[in-house]
Amino acid sequence: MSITAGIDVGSTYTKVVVSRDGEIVGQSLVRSGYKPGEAAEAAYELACAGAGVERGRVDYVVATGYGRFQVPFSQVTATELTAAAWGCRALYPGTQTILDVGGQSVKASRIDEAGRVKSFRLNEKCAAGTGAFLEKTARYMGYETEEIGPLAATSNEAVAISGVCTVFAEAEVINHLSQGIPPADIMHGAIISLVGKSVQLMKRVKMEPEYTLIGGIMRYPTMVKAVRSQLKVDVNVPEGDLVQLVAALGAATLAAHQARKIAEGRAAGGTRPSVPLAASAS
Amino acid sequence: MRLRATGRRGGEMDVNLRVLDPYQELSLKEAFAFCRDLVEDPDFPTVRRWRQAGGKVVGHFQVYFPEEIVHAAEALPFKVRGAPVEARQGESHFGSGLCSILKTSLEFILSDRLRLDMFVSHPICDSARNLAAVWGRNADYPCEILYLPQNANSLHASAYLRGEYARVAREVESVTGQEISDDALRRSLGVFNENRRLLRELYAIKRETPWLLAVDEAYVLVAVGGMIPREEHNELLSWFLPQIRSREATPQDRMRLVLEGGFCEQPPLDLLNTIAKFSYVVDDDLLIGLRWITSDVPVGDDPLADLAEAYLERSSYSPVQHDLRKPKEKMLMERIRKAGAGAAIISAAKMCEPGLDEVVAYVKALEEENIPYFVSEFEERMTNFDNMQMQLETFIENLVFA
Amino acid sequence: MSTTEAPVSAAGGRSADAPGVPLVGRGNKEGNRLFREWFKELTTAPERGEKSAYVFVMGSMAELLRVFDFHTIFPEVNGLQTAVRHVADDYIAQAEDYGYSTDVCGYVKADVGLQLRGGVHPMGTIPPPALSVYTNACNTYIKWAEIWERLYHVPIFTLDIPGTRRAGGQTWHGSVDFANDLRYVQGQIEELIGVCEAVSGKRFDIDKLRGIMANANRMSRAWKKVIELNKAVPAVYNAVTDGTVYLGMVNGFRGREEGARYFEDVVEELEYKATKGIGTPFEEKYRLVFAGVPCYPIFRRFGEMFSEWGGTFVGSTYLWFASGGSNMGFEYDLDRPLESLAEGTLVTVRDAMDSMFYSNTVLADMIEPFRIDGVVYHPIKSCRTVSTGLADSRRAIMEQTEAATLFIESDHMDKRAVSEAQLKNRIDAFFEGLASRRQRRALGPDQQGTEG
Amino acid sequence: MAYAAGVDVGSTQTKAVIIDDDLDIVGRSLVDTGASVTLAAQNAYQAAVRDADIHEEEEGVGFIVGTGYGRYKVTFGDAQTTEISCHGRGAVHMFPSTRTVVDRGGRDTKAIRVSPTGEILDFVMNDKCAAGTGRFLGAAATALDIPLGELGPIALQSERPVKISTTCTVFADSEILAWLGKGKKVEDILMGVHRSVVSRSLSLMRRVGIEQEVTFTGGVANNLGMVEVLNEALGFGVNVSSESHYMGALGAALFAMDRVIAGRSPAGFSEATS
Repeated sequence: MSITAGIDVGSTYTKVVVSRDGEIVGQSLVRSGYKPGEAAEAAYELACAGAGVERGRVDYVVATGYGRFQVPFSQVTATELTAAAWGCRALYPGTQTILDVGGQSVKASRIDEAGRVKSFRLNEKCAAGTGAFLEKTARYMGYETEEIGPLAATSNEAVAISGVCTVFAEAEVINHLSQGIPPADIMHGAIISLVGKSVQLMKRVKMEPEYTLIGGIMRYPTMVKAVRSQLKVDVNVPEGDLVQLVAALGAATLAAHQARKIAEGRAAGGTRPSVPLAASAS
Repeated sequence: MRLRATGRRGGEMDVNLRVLDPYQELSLKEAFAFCRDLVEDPDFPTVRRWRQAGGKVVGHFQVYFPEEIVHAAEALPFKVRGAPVEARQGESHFGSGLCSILKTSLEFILSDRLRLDMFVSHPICDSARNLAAVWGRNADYPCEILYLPQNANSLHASAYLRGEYARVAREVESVTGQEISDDALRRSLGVFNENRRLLRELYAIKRETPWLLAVDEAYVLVAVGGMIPREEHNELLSWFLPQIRSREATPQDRMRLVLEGGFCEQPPLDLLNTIAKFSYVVDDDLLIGLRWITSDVPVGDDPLADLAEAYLERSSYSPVQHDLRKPKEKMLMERIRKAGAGAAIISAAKMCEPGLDEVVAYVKALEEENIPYFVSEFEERMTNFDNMQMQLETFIENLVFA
Repeated sequence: MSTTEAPVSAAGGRSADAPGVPLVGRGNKEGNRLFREWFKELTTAPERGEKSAYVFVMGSMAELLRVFDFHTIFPEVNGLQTAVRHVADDYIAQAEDYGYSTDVCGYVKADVGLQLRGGVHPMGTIPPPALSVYTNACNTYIKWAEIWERLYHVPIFTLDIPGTRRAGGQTWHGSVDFANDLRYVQGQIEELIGVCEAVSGKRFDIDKLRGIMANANRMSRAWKKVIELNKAVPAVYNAVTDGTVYLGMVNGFRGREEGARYFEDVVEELEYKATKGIGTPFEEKYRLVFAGVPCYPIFRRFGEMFSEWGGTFVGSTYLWFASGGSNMGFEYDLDRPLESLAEGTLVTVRDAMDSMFYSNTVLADMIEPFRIDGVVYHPIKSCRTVSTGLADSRRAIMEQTEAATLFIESDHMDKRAVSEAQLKNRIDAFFEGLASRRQRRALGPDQQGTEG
Repeated sequence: MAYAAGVDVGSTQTKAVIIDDDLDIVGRSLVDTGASVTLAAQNAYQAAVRDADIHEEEEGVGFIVGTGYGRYKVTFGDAQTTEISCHGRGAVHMFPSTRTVVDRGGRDTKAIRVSPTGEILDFVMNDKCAAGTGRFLGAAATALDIPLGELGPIALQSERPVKISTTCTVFADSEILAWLGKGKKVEDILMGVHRSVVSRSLSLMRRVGIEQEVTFTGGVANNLGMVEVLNEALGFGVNVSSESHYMGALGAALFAMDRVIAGRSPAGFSEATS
């Protein structure tokens, strides 16, 4: 039996998954705030408590996400891309291409048969290509972030939104509203614009099916529908909250893999492979 | 100051002139920092010192230039390779969609940072060929294009190139007022052969004992050669090499990489440094022009012909030299094999058409040979390396965890 | 001026061959017809067992390739046709999916897209190459041909043409440097003949070459004249819009009797218009010269944005370099065909390069004789060969001459780099400036507008 | 007295200016553009006419020129002129030695190079991205809850400015909050914001070529902090007019006055705009 944990320290939320032999037995989600180390600590406590596991019983911890280096109790770190690959593979073993749409970044990556990240592209410089585009569009029309999904779901026909720049989109939105176009159709149009950009990123990594979509923005059914229709194939989307926990799950799965390697003596010396090497380099 | 009328450094120059400050008392670490400061100094103090002493300077743009010809005229060949500076004026002389090295190179003359006596470029790419004309319209000294043969497979290429070198030699003579004799050329070939030998040793260290020499360290040692007299570069390398070899460092279990894409615009040193933190770069094409000729140039009766022949027959490769015998992807595979590398980073300068074209072929070949790689873009002026670090980390993790 | 008012060709001219065809507008009509026929020929070439050579507009070597009965295929022309017909995006997207960066030339990507879909093109089906011959006049030609070598494993031949070494530094007979360049070019042409023989399985026939060269001479002579005829006021054709039709013919029909004849007819038409004072269909208020490559994705609109203001393009550097320098009117010496082919290739391709890299000199020379009011620079994202030097060349022109200048950027292939609204805004401001210049001049020195 | 009007319909605000034939500004107004562009243009024009307080016995406004992105929506106007020509004209009118104009509005930044005769030589603007525009400052004001007008003075108190790394306006607030979270001082963050905005406009200006004198126009020119940071970055002082917000409308009014005056002379101006 092995108990492992994955800590995903994101820029907004810190997520933890505790897993026992591949089963998720505990999970948590807390705001990262300005002290990611503390958030990781709190989230870890929470998840362990939820799993009914004492911290000392956890065999191996992998930290990932933007604050991965600030998790003192992790054995190894992995980038969110690596973690996402492990997480998607755990959920959908046939995954070859991953699209991760978050509020401040969008990542597309392709993984090979062995589960290794072969190539990836990310957009984090321009809000028009990230979830922030949807949040701002909603805001221009007087809606909250939570309302994006339900609002877009009522649309029958999307109106074209250019999606060049989030700030420029404001004029477009106002223009559409003044012409009496329903907010739902504008929201829908913004989603299609964002999906168009995301699919471009996927093409740049030479996407291959199966496709797995993750990230908070994928909670909106319209988003998933738009991706399906642009790719013209079905896509995997983790159910419910899991869509946000994939990286943490991946880190926990990777932790199990590392623990197994140690047990088999393949990775003698509790090896901390690449990143610690970096830390010691001078 | 001891002066003499004529001689190796011509005119009124001090034979003992050293453009480098004394570095022999420095620790190895300090000496590397000293070289890095020189390479990153946008005011080119070594070139200025040479000029102040009365020397002539011939600037030449990337990639390859037969520096021996300038050296034989007792002038300083200076490699123009852009700089990580803001092109305050250079920007308005070019439109958009162009690489950075064009603009920052032109910035030298627009900002009066550096005075040359002559500028030569080879039309390696469509932007660089235009640079020669742009430079000519903005400088008050001769600006020349050197047409290196792009049909390296023609039986007439070497005779043509010999003629072209003779033409450049005449231009250099008229700018420097110094006749270029065959004897002087042969002497220069000797100095450069020595330089090439030392650079090969430097790269051998990287290949055989990469823990002794990081990619950014090797880079500054090569780059400094483009801005000081070759005799001094030879002295410098001879001072460094034994010390590097006897450095105390333990080999670590790191990925051995080939870094490809630095044939023209140069990545910022901090980018190289980021790569060095995570891996061993065992070979690369950084400043390949200074290492273009891969073995000694024979010193015979017709030194210009020898030099021309070496350009075609004893040379490396780059996306901007066309030679049917050297398909670029095949050459890259050979570089990877010879260096015993297990992976490659394919990087192209932003907006660099030939570099970007080649990426497609490189990727295809790497896939076929099942060599792990990743592709990225860089710019000499970039300051944020997070993306590169994330790419590297992901890349390496995925090889290590599997 | 409406074209229907113009008579049919005058008696004694070529009207006997084409009865009832109105003289004015004949060149465009005939050009379009021949152009379509040419693509038909290419489409059906493989059925007849005929081979094709992929070549480029700067140094196509059509004269030599025709000796071996190769069809000449111009991927640049194929590319611009996809843009004009609004399907370029599809081809470009396919190449980008294949791995080519957004920053790579749109022509290259349109061609990669074309090759990946087996030659399917809006004008027909483009056969694959049996070989490719290209010069270094554009370095991207070389990178492009390397792609075909990888795709088709066919022979590719770089005909290396040393260009001008510095502004005004052209060398001619009597210079050792010219002799060195010429020897190199001639040596390569001899090597190329060997390659052509091997690929085509046909022997080189010097008399056939002479015949083709004679046609090329006629065309060059007429083409040079066409360019000069636009000194007429009003201009007898628009160098950007009509000019593109002519360019298709210059390249596609080089060395052919139809091509020679076509341009002799065009000269007849334009001379007639010049004599009668017939201009383009639009009022001519400002005479402009164009530097760069036209904006094909919105080609018609692009032209209108100028003609709506009364701007007529009377000249264009595009007509020079994209005709491979045949604007020089170089005529081969049929008594020594190979030597002359080498010399002609060297000096015309060199001239094509000069009209890109040293465009300020050639443009400045046009201002007076062509009565130019303004120079329009249109660098494009795709083509660094043409575009890189334009901003600086413009600075030089502004110092050298009085002409007004306009600098607008877009692309000749990639719609993503074309912002019609931005272009219009900038073009409008340019004409507003030209108008107020006129006003100031009309008011004379005492009343320099309201600014005092 | 004869009068002429210029109406500058911008993306966020619409400005109108009335000038007399001494070329002095006698009326001005500024309204939010909002959803109906034509209505905004009308409102702005009428407000400016009221502000000018033109007497009934006078000639009235002889010619109206519309400019700005919504110039074709100035349906009551007599002619349209691009904002490029108008900003150039306005700036040269105010500061005759102007060679470079930098205009920073709510959503766009323009750099214009003009000849000594006021002719437009070059023009660039941000057409794909709002980075470096007034919006960036707006985002900072919202994130820090400080009125827009106070940003400049606060920024000028900075001793150790932070470096803002994001260029996207939308990501600015999260970066600002992150700096606050790291305990950075408000003035240091604001200085970072100002520098980031200036560095974006410098790169636009460099593309047209920076020649002295430089005239800074647009609403953002009222921000003293911005002016100071720009001066520092350029190494010399820029011209700022108290009418900087109205420069486009002023230019349009000057073009309109050309027509009024030309209408009086037999020579006419048929060439000008057709």
